[in-house]
Amino acid sequence: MSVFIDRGDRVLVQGITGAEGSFWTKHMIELGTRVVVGVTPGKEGQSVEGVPVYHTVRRAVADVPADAAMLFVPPRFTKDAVFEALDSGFAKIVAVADGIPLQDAIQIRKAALSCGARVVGGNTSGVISPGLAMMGMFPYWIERVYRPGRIGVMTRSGSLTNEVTAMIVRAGFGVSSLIGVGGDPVPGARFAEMLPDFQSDPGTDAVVIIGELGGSMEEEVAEAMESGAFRKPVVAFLGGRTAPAGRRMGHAGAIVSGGKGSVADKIAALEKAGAAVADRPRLVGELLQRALGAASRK
Amino acid sequence: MSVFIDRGDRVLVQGITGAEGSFWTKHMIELGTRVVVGVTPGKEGQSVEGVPVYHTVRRAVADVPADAAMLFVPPRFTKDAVFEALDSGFAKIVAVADGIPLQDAIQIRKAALSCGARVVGGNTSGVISPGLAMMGMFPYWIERVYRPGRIGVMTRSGSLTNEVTAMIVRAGFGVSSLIGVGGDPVPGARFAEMLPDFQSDPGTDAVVIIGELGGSMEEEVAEAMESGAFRKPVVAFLGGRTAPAGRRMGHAGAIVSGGKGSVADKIAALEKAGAAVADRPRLVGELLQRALGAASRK
Amino acid sequence: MKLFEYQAKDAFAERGIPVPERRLCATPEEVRAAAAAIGCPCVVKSQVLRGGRGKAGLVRLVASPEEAGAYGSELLTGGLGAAHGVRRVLVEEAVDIGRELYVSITVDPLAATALVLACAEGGVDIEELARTAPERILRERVDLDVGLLPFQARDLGYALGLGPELSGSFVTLLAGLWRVFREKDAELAEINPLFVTKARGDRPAALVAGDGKLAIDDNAAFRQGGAEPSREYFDSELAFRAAVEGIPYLQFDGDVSLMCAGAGLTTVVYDLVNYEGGSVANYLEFGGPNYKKAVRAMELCLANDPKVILIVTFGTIARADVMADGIAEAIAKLKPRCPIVACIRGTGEEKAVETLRAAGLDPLFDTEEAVRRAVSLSKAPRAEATRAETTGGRA
Amino acid sequence: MKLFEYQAKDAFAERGIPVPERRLCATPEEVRAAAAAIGCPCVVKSQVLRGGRGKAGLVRLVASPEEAGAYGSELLTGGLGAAHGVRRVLVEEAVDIGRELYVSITVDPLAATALVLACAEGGVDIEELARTAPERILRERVDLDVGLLPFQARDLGYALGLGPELSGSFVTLLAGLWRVFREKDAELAEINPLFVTKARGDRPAALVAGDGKLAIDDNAAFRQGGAEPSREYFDSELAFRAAVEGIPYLQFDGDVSLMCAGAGLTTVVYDLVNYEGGSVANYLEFGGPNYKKAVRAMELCLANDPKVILIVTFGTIARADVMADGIAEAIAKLKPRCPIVACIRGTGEEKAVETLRAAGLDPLFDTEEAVRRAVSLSKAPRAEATRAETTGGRA
Repeated sequence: MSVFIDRGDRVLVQGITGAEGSFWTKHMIELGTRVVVGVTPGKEGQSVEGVPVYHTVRRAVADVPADAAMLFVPPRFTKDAVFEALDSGFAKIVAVADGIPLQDAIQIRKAALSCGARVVGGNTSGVISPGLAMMGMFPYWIERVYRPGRIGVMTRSGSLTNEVTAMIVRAGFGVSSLIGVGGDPVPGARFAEMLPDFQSDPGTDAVVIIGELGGSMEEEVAEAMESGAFRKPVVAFLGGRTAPAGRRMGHAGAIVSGGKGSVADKIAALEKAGAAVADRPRLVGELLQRALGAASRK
Repeated sequence: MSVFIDRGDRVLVQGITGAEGSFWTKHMIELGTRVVVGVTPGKEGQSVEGVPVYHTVRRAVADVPADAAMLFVPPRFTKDAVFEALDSGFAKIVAVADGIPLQDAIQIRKAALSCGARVVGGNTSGVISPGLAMMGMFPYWIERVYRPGRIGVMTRSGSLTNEVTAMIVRAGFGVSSLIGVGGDPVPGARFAEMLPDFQSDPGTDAVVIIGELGGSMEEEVAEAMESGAFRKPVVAFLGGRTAPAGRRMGHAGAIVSGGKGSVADKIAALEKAGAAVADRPRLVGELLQRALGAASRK
Repeated sequence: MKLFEYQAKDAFAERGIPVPERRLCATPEEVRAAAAAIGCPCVVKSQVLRGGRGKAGLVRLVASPEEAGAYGSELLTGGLGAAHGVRRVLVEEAVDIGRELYVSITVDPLAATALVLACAEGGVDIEELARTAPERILRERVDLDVGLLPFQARDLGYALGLGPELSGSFVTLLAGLWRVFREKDAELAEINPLFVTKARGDRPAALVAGDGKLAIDDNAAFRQGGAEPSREYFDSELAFRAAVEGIPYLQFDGDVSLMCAGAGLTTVVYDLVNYEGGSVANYLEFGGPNYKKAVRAMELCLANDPKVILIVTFGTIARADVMADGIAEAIAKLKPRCPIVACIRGTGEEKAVETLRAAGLDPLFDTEEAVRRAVSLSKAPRAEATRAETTGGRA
Repeated sequence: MKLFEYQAKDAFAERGIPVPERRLCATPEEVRAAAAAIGCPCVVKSQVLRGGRGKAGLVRLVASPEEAGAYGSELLTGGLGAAHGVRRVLVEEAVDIGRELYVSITVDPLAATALVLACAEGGVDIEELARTAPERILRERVDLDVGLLPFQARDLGYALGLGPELSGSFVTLLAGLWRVFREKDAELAEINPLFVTKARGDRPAALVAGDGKLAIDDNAAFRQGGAEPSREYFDSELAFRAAVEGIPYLQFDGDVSLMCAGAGLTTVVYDLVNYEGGSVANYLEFGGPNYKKAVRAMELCLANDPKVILIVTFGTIARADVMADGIAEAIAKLKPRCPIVACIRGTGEEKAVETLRAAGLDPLFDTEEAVRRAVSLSKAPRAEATRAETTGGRA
């Protein structure tokens, strides 16, 4: 079992002939992902790693049915590519582009919500279920980082992901599924929206969230825990505790806070809801050991 | 029983202080309609026929709950007024304005569909259930035209409505509910969308539709009859049989035909589906007598 | 309101749609000079609102400025042009045509979206094609708020059989046509034919709008800078005068002049006149916002010198008594020499009846009866009609 | 990117939002002349991007052109201005203030809409108010595609306690602010305070934008005519140079210069340096699109004369081997005199390790270990650090 993507899902790749698209298509297939068809306007008739390429998504799915769309498309074209995938009925879409205009991101998320689809990203490495399949760009071949296991991971940060999963593995665990919701202020899918999948996934014992300054996604996780909607142990890693107020460090998420979103607020909300919060990557492993020990004693 | 409006519905009137708004509010109340609150920006604190007036719909419904919104608002402001009513959750809206911009009308209908609301109009006299209540502008006091009875009526034409209902009454029948969907090319609600209400209304024995050149609303009624979704007798009146091709007579509906919409097409479709079609107002009464005779013989 | 080709092409060009080089001309000399400037062969196109200009001889490929000037004379000062009301002529570079496509944007009333129609065969009558071979028309719905998305245009481009380069151009062109549609509040924005030029040497094939049709929504005039109606948009002087008054009017050439209220009722009266063997002189809607304009309406009717004027209304807001007052005033002012049949009902009809009787009319209450009487009067010799007039317009 | 007040007000004025009469000045003489032209009393406002200008003495109501000129000197040529990086000054007519309101448009990431915020008390710190008295902030969600509808603005206007006249003005003003938000691809468009002027004689009360804040989305620069970053938007020369390179950079004044990949990881390394008792000289993200810019990044770091450079990455697309190559090149070119701690992992890390060793470094694999080593080096006397440099940068 896995969350979002497994070996049964037929994946369409938009932007498959580009440098990133073809490189990661090769790796997705090597991991075991069922990439069945690709799209790049103007390149119909070519193939990438044996995968046939079409001009448009409609032409592609008319010949080759697919379940999930993986977008290697530049940020300025991502809105169009997401709408193209939604138009063909895709309910699982991953967009990795870093630099999607904010107002495009709003329209992407709105369209996804109104179609009942999940759009993961942008500004993400994507999603992976180690040992099974991935939609995105993960160095799954580094064993000390992507060992298969029973810990779900959700992250707003690409660069912290490897750092934290390495600590999960070092503590003796592995990863069931990892969802990179992305570092943009308006991600297509939010932590709390993915929680039901982790709750119902028998392959996941606990979830690690890698949060950040700004926004309210961590608070929404706390709400889901308090309401009882999510009942598995949660370990949260939150960086930026010492960040000076009012300075914008990296990801744009922080600016759209509306008076909320400080790391201290997030930690308070999560701890109140029963999550264990780490402020160093190494602690994530230790807190997982404690949480799962406690859970198994129940 | 009635369709759309009856004495239980609490009606909010937008544009209540205008000349038409106040005149017809008086008549709606005199017929028995439960007009509870009105809206005209800048006029909060006034009252019309004892009905309190507010600046905005939200302010009105915060004080006085209502179920249906009646819009006496100029065409250029109708889109805003409809969205304002939808925003406050109204699912029954009547907009009488004649001259709503076409692209506004598209947006009105789209919003109505996505809210699951019914917007009747524009370019209509509204809806009436003679003897009970009305939202709109009908000379209900003319007995030979608006006698209560058991015939449902739907019409695209304001001016033909009185003409045809007079013939229904002359033939010994009366009207259960009349819905003026309006003469615009993009009405908010369409004939076929109102049929389920007439089907389930125990007070309606048959439905008369007053159609027109252009568009496909009559064909949609035929489809509903053929699919079995609508099973009561239908008498259709269709004017414009001798209209010269390519000339635009009156209502704009005809231009958006896309190769369909001739009166001959409509008559063929309706007759094939089992409707009786009249090309003179007088025949409507006769065909009703025949249809209901036949129905009662079943 | 339909715009002329030259206006549509200006709107296209402003929004990046490729159109041929062109000049608008009002005199034969301008036509000659334009042909010389643009280079020959070039195309001389009458600016009229009717379709089928080619078949009517109103468009011609000319080989020289002299031929252009001569043809310009036929159109702008000669009988051919006069017969079709030609007032202006567009001189346009000749396009080296490889293929012709069709594309337009209109609305889908059922789905409540805009609708892009495209067809790999251009120059066609799209309504005819929709009837006979609907599968050859590509349809793409566009949410009015979200707007046309590039992928939609791209998919259409490939479906039209355009290659990667031209599909890219098609995306840009359709984005421009979308802006025309939205910004001009269009009911219809159409390019038919849309030319694909032949590739020549190092100049690749390209898209060019061969013709342009743009119908603007009159209801949106208030936000479109609302131009006054201009004579050139109308078939006849009377239709133009009616439009200035805001009165819906169509010119016919029969005997019964209609002065009725409401589009539906007027159309039905038109039918009934025909059913009864009569013929219509004009269609005129004297209702809605115009119900107080009886004098102007009757003036328009009388300009046709009809055998009879037939007034049928059944008004609510357009109150019967107010209309009757207007009719009485019109009779007093205009002293019509033809008989008038009046069937005026609705709000205030009791008072209306009195007014009409006072004005010498014999008001009826049944539409069909009124039509029968009008048709019968229209078939009577003028003498009888004149007699009726001497009795104060009583029919 | 935040724009200056004068730029925000220009964008407002172009879209029909009432703003005070104003002139932008770069010299004290211009300030004096502007004050004379506009009339005194008037307001002289430093154009800096920081908030709290009033408290910092960077805005002043002046009574005469002379006072304006003198204050202009303080700001444009004197110590006060220099301390805050003032380069331009806005001279603005004084508004006869009746009330102050707050209004802004930003986004609601959860609902995926735009969000209008309004408050009957202007001049406030809205983030502070959101925390302490959220019920005093009015919120109106706006669908980005549908746009702001007049009824939404009208309802806000009445809720702010504006009467019929001013509510009408508010509808127009907010429509203008909506256009600013959409057309400028804004992250935030804010008017704070929004003045309601006092009614005076026959001049009724009116709305005027007292201040303007406009933050533009850098990601949308490609469709915004994409201006190059300009020095005036940045606190420091280094921050400006980093922005020109597209490298995220923040200036601090500690000892450890961060040269890390990814916002999340860099922030955590910042935390860890603080947890371990060290201090940060600068925050620099050398990853994503910049992972091949090691030389430029290290140049920026060295400009701070740090005690140590700490490089931490865990890259996938930003390949470890490519980054290592860049670092080796940078060391060879720039010959850093301070020690370098490198912890470079991810795609191609085996090759990266070889490269770093060849460059004289001692690569680590654990972030916390790397931070501890860097902090410890940062506390060592310079002498030791210099020794490290003589061994080829080995830490």
